[in-house]
Amino acid sequence: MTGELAAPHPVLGAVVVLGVLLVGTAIVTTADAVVADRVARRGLDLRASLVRPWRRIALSLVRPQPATERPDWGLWVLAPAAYVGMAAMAVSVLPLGTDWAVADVRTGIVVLGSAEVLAMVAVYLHGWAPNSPLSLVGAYRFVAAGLSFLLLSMFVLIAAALPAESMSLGRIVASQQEGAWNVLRQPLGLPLFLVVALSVSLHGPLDMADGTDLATGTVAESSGPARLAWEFGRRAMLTAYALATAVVFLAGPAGPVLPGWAWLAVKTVAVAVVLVWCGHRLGRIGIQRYVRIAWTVLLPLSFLHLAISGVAALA
Amino acid sequence: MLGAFLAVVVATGTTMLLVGWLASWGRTPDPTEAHWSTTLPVLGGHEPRVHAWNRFHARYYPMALVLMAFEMEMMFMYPWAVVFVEVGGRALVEMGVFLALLSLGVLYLWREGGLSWQ
Amino acid sequence: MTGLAVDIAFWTFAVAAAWFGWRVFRTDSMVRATFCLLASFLNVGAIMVLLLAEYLGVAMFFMMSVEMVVMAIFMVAFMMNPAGLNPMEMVHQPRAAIAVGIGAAVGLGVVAVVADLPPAALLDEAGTIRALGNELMGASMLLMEVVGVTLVATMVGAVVLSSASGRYGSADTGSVPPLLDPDDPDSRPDLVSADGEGDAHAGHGGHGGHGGHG
Amino acid sequence: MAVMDRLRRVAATAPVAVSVALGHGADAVLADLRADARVDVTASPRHATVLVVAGHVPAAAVAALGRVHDQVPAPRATVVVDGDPARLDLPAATATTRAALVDELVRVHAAVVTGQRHDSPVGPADNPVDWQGIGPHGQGGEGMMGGVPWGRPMAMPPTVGRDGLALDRLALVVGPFLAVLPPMLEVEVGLQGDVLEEVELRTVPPDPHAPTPPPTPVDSGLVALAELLALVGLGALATTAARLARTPDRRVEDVAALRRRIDRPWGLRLGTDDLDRLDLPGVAPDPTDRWRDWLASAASTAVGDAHHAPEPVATDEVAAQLVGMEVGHAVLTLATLRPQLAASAVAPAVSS
Repeated sequence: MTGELAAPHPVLGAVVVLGVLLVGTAIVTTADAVVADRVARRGLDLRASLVRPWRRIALSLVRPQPATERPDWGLWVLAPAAYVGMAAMAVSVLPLGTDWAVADVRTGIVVLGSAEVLAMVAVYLHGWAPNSPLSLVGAYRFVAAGLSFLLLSMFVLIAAALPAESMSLGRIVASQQEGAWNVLRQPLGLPLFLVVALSVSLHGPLDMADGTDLATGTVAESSGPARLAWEFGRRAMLTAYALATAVVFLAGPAGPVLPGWAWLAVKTVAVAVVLVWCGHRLGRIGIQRYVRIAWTVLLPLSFLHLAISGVAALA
Repeated sequence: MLGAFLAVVVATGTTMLLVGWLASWGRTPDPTEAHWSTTLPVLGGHEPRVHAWNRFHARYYPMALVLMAFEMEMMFMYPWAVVFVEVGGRALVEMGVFLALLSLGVLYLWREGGLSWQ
Repeated sequence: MTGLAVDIAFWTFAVAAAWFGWRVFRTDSMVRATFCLLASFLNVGAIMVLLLAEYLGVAMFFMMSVEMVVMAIFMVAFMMNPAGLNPMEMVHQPRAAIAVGIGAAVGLGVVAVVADLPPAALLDEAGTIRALGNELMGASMLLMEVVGVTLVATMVGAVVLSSASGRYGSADTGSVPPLLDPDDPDSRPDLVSADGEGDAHAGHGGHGGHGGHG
Repeated sequence: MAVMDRLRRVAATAPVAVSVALGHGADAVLADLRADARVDVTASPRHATVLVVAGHVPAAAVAALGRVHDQVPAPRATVVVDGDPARLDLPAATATTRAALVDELVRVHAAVVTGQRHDSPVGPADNPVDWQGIGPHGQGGEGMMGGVPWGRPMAMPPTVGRDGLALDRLALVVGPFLAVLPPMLEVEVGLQGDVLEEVELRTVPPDPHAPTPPPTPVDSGLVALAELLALVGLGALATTAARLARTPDRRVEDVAALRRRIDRPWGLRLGTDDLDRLDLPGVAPDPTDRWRDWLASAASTAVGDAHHAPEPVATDEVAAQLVGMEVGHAVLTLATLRPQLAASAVAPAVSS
């Protein structure tokens, strides 16, 4: 296997990306509701757990978006659009089957990194736009976290590129099929990348922008479809990063018997469920502690990770 | 290669348009047309005295500045990763030296208390 | 993509880059200005991808996004009226600026037209990325390490200049704000130091009793 | 339009999104709402459909209540628990009892969503500050900082001379109905960035002739724990704590089980271990110890020991300790002082 991927027509590709995000969001939402009810020990009424989120979505759709005193409407609409757009960008460069991706970009991991940074821009704008103090604090808090986890994700993805000798995500999968899965030969990478996934998708315990301690921060002034768009973005981003985790560390579509896309889906859902479960059991960490740990513990760990991965790649 | 980027642009653009349409659904373009008392920002009952859009003094600015320099150097690492196996042990040592230099900067930031809120 | 499609894409990105660049100076909001500049850079990055400098283009997306976020933080921290709620003029000395801008555009355009550029695209099947990596690991190795040292100096300088805390106590210990009116010793404003103490009084010798708080 | 009608019918069956405005002595209602799966307690009134007013709301807080009421997006409705809507200047509100509350909420929510009910805003329709068209650019004044655009001045630094060295301080009063703060607490802050540079805490005392509330039928410590869990994003565990708080004959094993689930470095402590230690009389300095005390108290009342009412704290002493904290830290710190602050709202402590 060479890691060269076939690509569908761009329009079909866009439909596929949207489909992945919508299905992923549906699964994450359902998993979130089920895990929440399990953690709350609310009895085992699975049907209620499954139905409740869809009713909440219907409620969002019939509610209005009120104006604030003097918002920046343009940016307020752009922010969720850009945030979901960056999730779409990330999905478009990831392999979605054994030998195809929507876009087989040779600089895949850099595009993935760009999507992450532009998502940070979107979150900042979402907190800035409503002209509301709590939203603004949420936005700045997220930027502090974003500037810290950025380096971690760069190191982790660069380490994954070492054995693949390429920045293409297709090659990264191929190199894992030729050698061992990255989760085994780069053991520190997976936890580091999960930190990034939780942070960028604004999920607990690392949801710095939309924390309930700021009355939900950047989303505190949103209601109705606008809020639905933002919540869709968070779950779409979680989907995209669960997918990226499955591709980079769990060899994506590789596996026996089942077709590639099915293996990828199984691995992605498993990662997503772990992330959602973390959100319901781990308390939100304070931002100063987050920044301190990211720079003094996780960053040295990612240096170590790079060294281990480098030695492993040469061995 | 350009075809792949076209696919990225089409997928991203379509998604942004659709979500932008959803997010703009039912907005009141002119806030002065809305009932004024419904437009006050969420503060739990009090009117704000000033606009939230003020000079926001982010407390982590030394970290932001150091990150900028750090990230600029990180851009060298992507091409390095591609040729790493080809070049071999020399690449590992050279990047080790490079990263050791960078860590000096971060170490200094930490030592001066630049990671805590200013 | 064929030649015509590439041409259309190029002109779209070029016009968008210029338009967003113009918007930077026409909006009152610092945040809008910053991210218009980012949009302009993203379009330039897309043009670089069209020129088959794939890594450089994508790296432009990455770097400029980070840099514009940091720039937005500092713009909002330093500018009075960061959202442009009070209308204002974004440019200073507009006439001189227009003259310099036209001059620079013409100069760069002349260079682009008269320079002896290679007549055909240099296509590298393995991609420019590998070539870039080999360059960094080969002839430009020393250069890269020197850049590393320079950037460490940058980091240290940034921390020294900006950090309000430090190993030896608060950075503004003993500092005195300047007089608002050089001839009037009573015009010294109260300085609010970084740790929240407004204890310097007009005409006083500064923060004598600093550090008494926990 | 058939699609919208269909959506509305589905939306009417969704959990009721409520924003809770808490007066004095409303812990029981809050625990009821948190524990019930038919209700979502929102952190922001913008996410709510129905506003619930619970407990004794003093006359001094009625105007603030009106503003929160208007922040619930229209169409909206209000339900007042064991109180008089007319006294709260919310004439359209529904009055109900604690026992009938959730059923009433479900009914009112369905009426709002299907368009049968809409309580009008109670605040002014127009900006009381006249600014439009005044000044050279119509921003209500002159100069870069002089206007009152949209009726509000620009943030100004705390100094007289604006020389660019002193940064603006965002002066805010938050509360008394902000869901992230303990009830009936107003916090006046001067924010620089996200750090509190100036803090003043005020509780809104009950009206002088207010009826003495009956002893609360729920464990206030566990209600405080539920709120703290919700604040660190553990909403599901918060429902467990709230359910336990309103169980009249709770077993000590259930309290211990809850403690096992949250008292671990990666549980609730991930959020509270890093908070600043406090130096207040009668309060555990360690933030984690404060919520452990609630669990210990719940365990001891479960085996029949007498409940010890929390000692009030002096709000100015608490305020002094909050100076220099980041906003999120300050909110969590106040949440760990919830029982003490509730006590001092009724009987203020004298600063030592």
